[in-house]
Amino acid sequence: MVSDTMSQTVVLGVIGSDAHVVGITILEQAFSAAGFDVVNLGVQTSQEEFAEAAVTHDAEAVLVSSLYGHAEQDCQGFHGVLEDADVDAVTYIGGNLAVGQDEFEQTRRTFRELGFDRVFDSETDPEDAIAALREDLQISPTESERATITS
Amino acid sequence: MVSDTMSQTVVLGVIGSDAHVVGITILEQAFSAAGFDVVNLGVQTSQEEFAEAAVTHDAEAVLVSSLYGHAEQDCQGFHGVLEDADVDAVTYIGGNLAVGQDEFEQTRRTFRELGFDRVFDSETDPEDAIAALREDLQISPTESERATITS
Amino acid sequence: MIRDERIPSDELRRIDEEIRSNWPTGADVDFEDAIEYHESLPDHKRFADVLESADKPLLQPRAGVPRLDDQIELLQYLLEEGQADLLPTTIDSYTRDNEYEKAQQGLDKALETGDDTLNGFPAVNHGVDGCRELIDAVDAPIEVRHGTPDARLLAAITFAGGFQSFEGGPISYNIPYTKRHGLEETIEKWQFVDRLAGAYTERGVRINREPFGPLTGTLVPPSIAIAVMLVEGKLAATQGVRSITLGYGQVGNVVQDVAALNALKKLGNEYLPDEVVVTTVFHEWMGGFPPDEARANGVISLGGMTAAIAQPDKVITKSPQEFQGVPTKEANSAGLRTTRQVIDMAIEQKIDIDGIEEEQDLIERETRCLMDTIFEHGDGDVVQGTLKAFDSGALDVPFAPSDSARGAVLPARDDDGRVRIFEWADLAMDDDIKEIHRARLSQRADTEGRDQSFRMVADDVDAISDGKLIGRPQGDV
Amino acid sequence: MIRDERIPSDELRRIDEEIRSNWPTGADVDFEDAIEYHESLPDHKRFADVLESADKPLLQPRAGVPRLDDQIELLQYLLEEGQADLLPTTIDSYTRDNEYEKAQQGLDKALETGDDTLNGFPAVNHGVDGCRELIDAVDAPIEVRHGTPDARLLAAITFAGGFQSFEGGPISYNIPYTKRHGLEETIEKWQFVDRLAGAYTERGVRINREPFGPLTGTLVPPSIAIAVMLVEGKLAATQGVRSITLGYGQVGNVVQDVAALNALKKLGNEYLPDEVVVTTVFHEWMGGFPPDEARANGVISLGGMTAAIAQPDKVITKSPQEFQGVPTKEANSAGLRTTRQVIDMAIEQKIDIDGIEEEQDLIERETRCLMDTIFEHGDGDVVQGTLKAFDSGALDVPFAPSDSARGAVLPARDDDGRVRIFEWADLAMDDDIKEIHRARLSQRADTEGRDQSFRMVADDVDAISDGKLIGRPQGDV
Repeated sequence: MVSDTMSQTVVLGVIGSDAHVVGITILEQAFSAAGFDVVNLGVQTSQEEFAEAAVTHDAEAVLVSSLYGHAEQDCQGFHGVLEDADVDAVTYIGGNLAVGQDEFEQTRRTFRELGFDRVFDSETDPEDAIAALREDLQISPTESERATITS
Repeated sequence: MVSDTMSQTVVLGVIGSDAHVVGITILEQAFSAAGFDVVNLGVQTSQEEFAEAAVTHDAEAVLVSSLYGHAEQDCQGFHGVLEDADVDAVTYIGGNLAVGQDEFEQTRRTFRELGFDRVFDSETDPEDAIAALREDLQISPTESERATITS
Repeated sequence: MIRDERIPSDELRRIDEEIRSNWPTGADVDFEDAIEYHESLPDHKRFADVLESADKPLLQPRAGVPRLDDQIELLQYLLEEGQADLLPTTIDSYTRDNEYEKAQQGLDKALETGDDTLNGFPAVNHGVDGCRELIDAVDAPIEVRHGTPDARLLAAITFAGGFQSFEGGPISYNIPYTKRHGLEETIEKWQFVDRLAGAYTERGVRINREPFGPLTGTLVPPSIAIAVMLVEGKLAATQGVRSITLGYGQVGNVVQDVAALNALKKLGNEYLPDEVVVTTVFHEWMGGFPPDEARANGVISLGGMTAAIAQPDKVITKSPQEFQGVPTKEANSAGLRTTRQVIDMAIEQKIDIDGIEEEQDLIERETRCLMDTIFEHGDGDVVQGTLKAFDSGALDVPFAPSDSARGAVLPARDDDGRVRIFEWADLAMDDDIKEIHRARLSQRADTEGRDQSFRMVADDVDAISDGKLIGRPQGDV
Repeated sequence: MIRDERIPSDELRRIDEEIRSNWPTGADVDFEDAIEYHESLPDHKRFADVLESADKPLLQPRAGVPRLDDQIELLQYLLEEGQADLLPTTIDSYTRDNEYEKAQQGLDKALETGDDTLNGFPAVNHGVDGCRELIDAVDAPIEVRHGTPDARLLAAITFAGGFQSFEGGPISYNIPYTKRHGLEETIEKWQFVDRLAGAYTERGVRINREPFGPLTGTLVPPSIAIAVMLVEGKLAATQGVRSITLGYGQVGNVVQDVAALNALKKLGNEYLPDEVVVTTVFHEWMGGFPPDEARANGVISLGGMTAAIAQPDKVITKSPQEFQGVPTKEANSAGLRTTRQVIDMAIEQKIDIDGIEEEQDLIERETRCLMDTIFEHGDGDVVQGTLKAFDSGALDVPFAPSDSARGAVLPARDDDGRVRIFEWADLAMDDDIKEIHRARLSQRADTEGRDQSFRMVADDVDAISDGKLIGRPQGDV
């Protein structure tokens, strides 16, 4: 599954006390298949655990998932924690980020202000997140990936 | 199916422009099985057709069915028509006698005032109508009927 | 003497002119202009093509309101929110009785007050232009559904108005709907309707015709329904119809329903001429519904499950508000989506149930008995055969209000819930088949510890609305 | 080292006293008094007896609110309006985390404001008397449903409070529910729960125990679910439980679901000791529901249809509002009645579907592989075997949030919609079985013109909520 491009490491986890595991399981598979080295911290991951893993694995990206509607509280101060640990990674968040049916643009603004580089809703395909990360890390897709995407 | 008691004739039909046939088909079967001679006029029967059949067959009872909610209009003047034709039969009406969910007691009163001897709702078992008619005509059930009823 | 023969062109023209003079809007019908209009329609509004090329069952609800703009809005809603594949326009009762004056009064009042003073869309009164406005506004094929014994003017106007599918037939829109229309009369009138559809067909505009399969909607034994479908299909084919959708109404036993739909398809292709494209339509339960939307959803879903297994070309859906009469558009859409979900979840599964072939074989043998008696009664002519077979009782429909059918046959469910015949009266059926039915009903009687009697019939009629399939004795028997 | 051995009486007493001191209401538990209370209950409130003597599937919803009077009213409503046969009392999340102080705050606030500040009934806080008030007030058997890794105090109080059925188990209430509770820890704690149920059982009060079959509720391959059920059933039996209801969650393929329920029943009777009465429970679809009540009714009905064919002893129903979380009592009742209607219409029909035996055979062979590996890992001891097999990945549950399971196995549907294993990781399975799965998934890949990949998994997870069974590629691939 690992592609022959230079491997970049992404740290993946569900923040707070959220136990929704399906999304990150699929993300793990998708990012692995796309050639990334994936460190999956699983559900109920604390801000500190994210930071620690990012340092240990020298991660290029930290991908945070949240599906139970309390993402905003769970992410307060998260970028401070990352900074304190000298983590200099791209940060994404995705999932059901707000309880109720707020406009997503409002939600996006909120999480951008918290410091995330990109914000995705729960309908996002893993491919979109991968394409975005490739752009942000300036990686071009491999031959085989291109073939898959256009087939 | 005919019992060995003296046969009594009942005239049966759906009044007005109502085309609901299932109820009277089952009533026809039930009254025949109970030993009555049944003249089934079918659906969309006019007041005059009821009177004419009652005279022709010298009926002991006229059973009127209505299921489409317009029974009250359809039965206005019905007992006058029967009287004019010299019909002296017991008259019953049954079915969905009013549109909407009026109290059935109110409906019963309305149709009693129109001249019907008994008024039944759509949940009535044929057996109940048969038992009522036996009482009104002072017929006792046959041996075999009793056996069926108590089995 | 009326026979199963194609109406000659000059006779077609004569009747056409005569019936079009019955109401002012008839004058606006122009055949050449109509052909041109149909040719202008996009592919996805061509009913026969859409239906015949579908790769899974298409869903169609029932719906009709008096005002044109309301009807447009209703159909657009059912298309968008209900995700219907095919749409209906149900015609009002006055039009069904050819009372166009009363329909006009109802329509005028509806336009004035905004109330739905009619129980359907008075297409004759809306005329050719009104119909075309509807066809233009709604982005799916639309069928005319009604229940009209004499539907000649309705057909002339709706065909010219751009509708490409028309429900009904001389038996199926007579026997279950009306007491006094003679069968000979309705056959003659439907020969015209079919002949007119055939005239369009000849010009490349294939009008789809759909005999009404459920008949009285009350425990109709499959072979009786299928025999009527075959007769009406044959009559339509004789007049030049080339797209025929044979119908069948769910009885609720999955094996029997799948077997019946299989038999309908097979016998349809066998009995109808090769040049006819035969499709099938399955009606979700047409009998009494539970007075409870939750339970009604269960009934609807069992229909969806059956459709997923039998895969008819089309399914006519019911709504959870069936019990209370005409549903809201929301409930109508809900019925569509519930059916869709069940079908889409089940249709890719291989679900081969034991016993379907045997049941299908039985239904086919029964149907052949009925078709044979029709051919014999008519000395080979289907029209005469049908008239005489109904007259003798050799052909019959249970619970038929019409004076044209004896209505003496009585059905009851067997111990498995399949509809059998309890009272044969004079129905033409081989003795060994009667014996099979008798044995099945006797098995049920044993299970229930009671004699076979009309009580079973009465109990079965109410069973589904009471929450069961089979009308078992309740409490102490 | 923890093993599958019965907790000695003195140890039982020691733990019992210890855990009862964790919260004030623990002091009110008196075993002899509890036995007397259970003996006073009428026959129709004895859970095990009612369940085991039923002649068709009994229906049970999910329901729990914080206040006692509200819970009584809710259960009475579900009994009367929903016609439930068995009732639940679902426990709140704080109690599941043993946070009785927080549960008390929530309950106090609920009593003060009338709002439902907890997502369930805090039975520990209500104490023995509160539970008995509920049992007395509601005229049907009631089960405790929760999701608590350490349910010892909850069991002590609810058993003494008159509940005679208790859901959960050391694996099924750990792996899908929590990240960090060790499996060894939860096994030890559930041994106490089972031992306590066994103590009641010895005295003639049979407490029914129900391992939670659906596990993560997300495309769990039947054999994995069944193996977990057999382990938990065996552990409970060792502690003296004699009424065990093994669970299974619908995957949506009728053949596979019926086969799985058959296999569950058969293997349950085979693997569990003779003195245990084994019953089965079928959970309507536990994965994502369509965000549309009409479509949700279709999903629920397919569950009802499956239950009518497989005839489990009990069905846990879903509501049409599943998508949005906790349903209103009306929607909860509607789910019960929709299920009831489908079951009652279909259950008397003989519906034997081809291929069920082959699928059942495959499921049994897979389950035996997993059971064999457990016995081997533990040198014959089920507890050690389970711990070591999960540790090695020889036993695994897909989408498990727990650190105690690898969660490395990934399922995907085959071309018929049956759940197969796409990624085996280290799951102990014979090669010929793996080959069967591979071939089935390859067939699907061919149909869809794409490679087998995690995309299938992702598409399948969302498929039913999107209106289909199988997550086929949409539009241009």
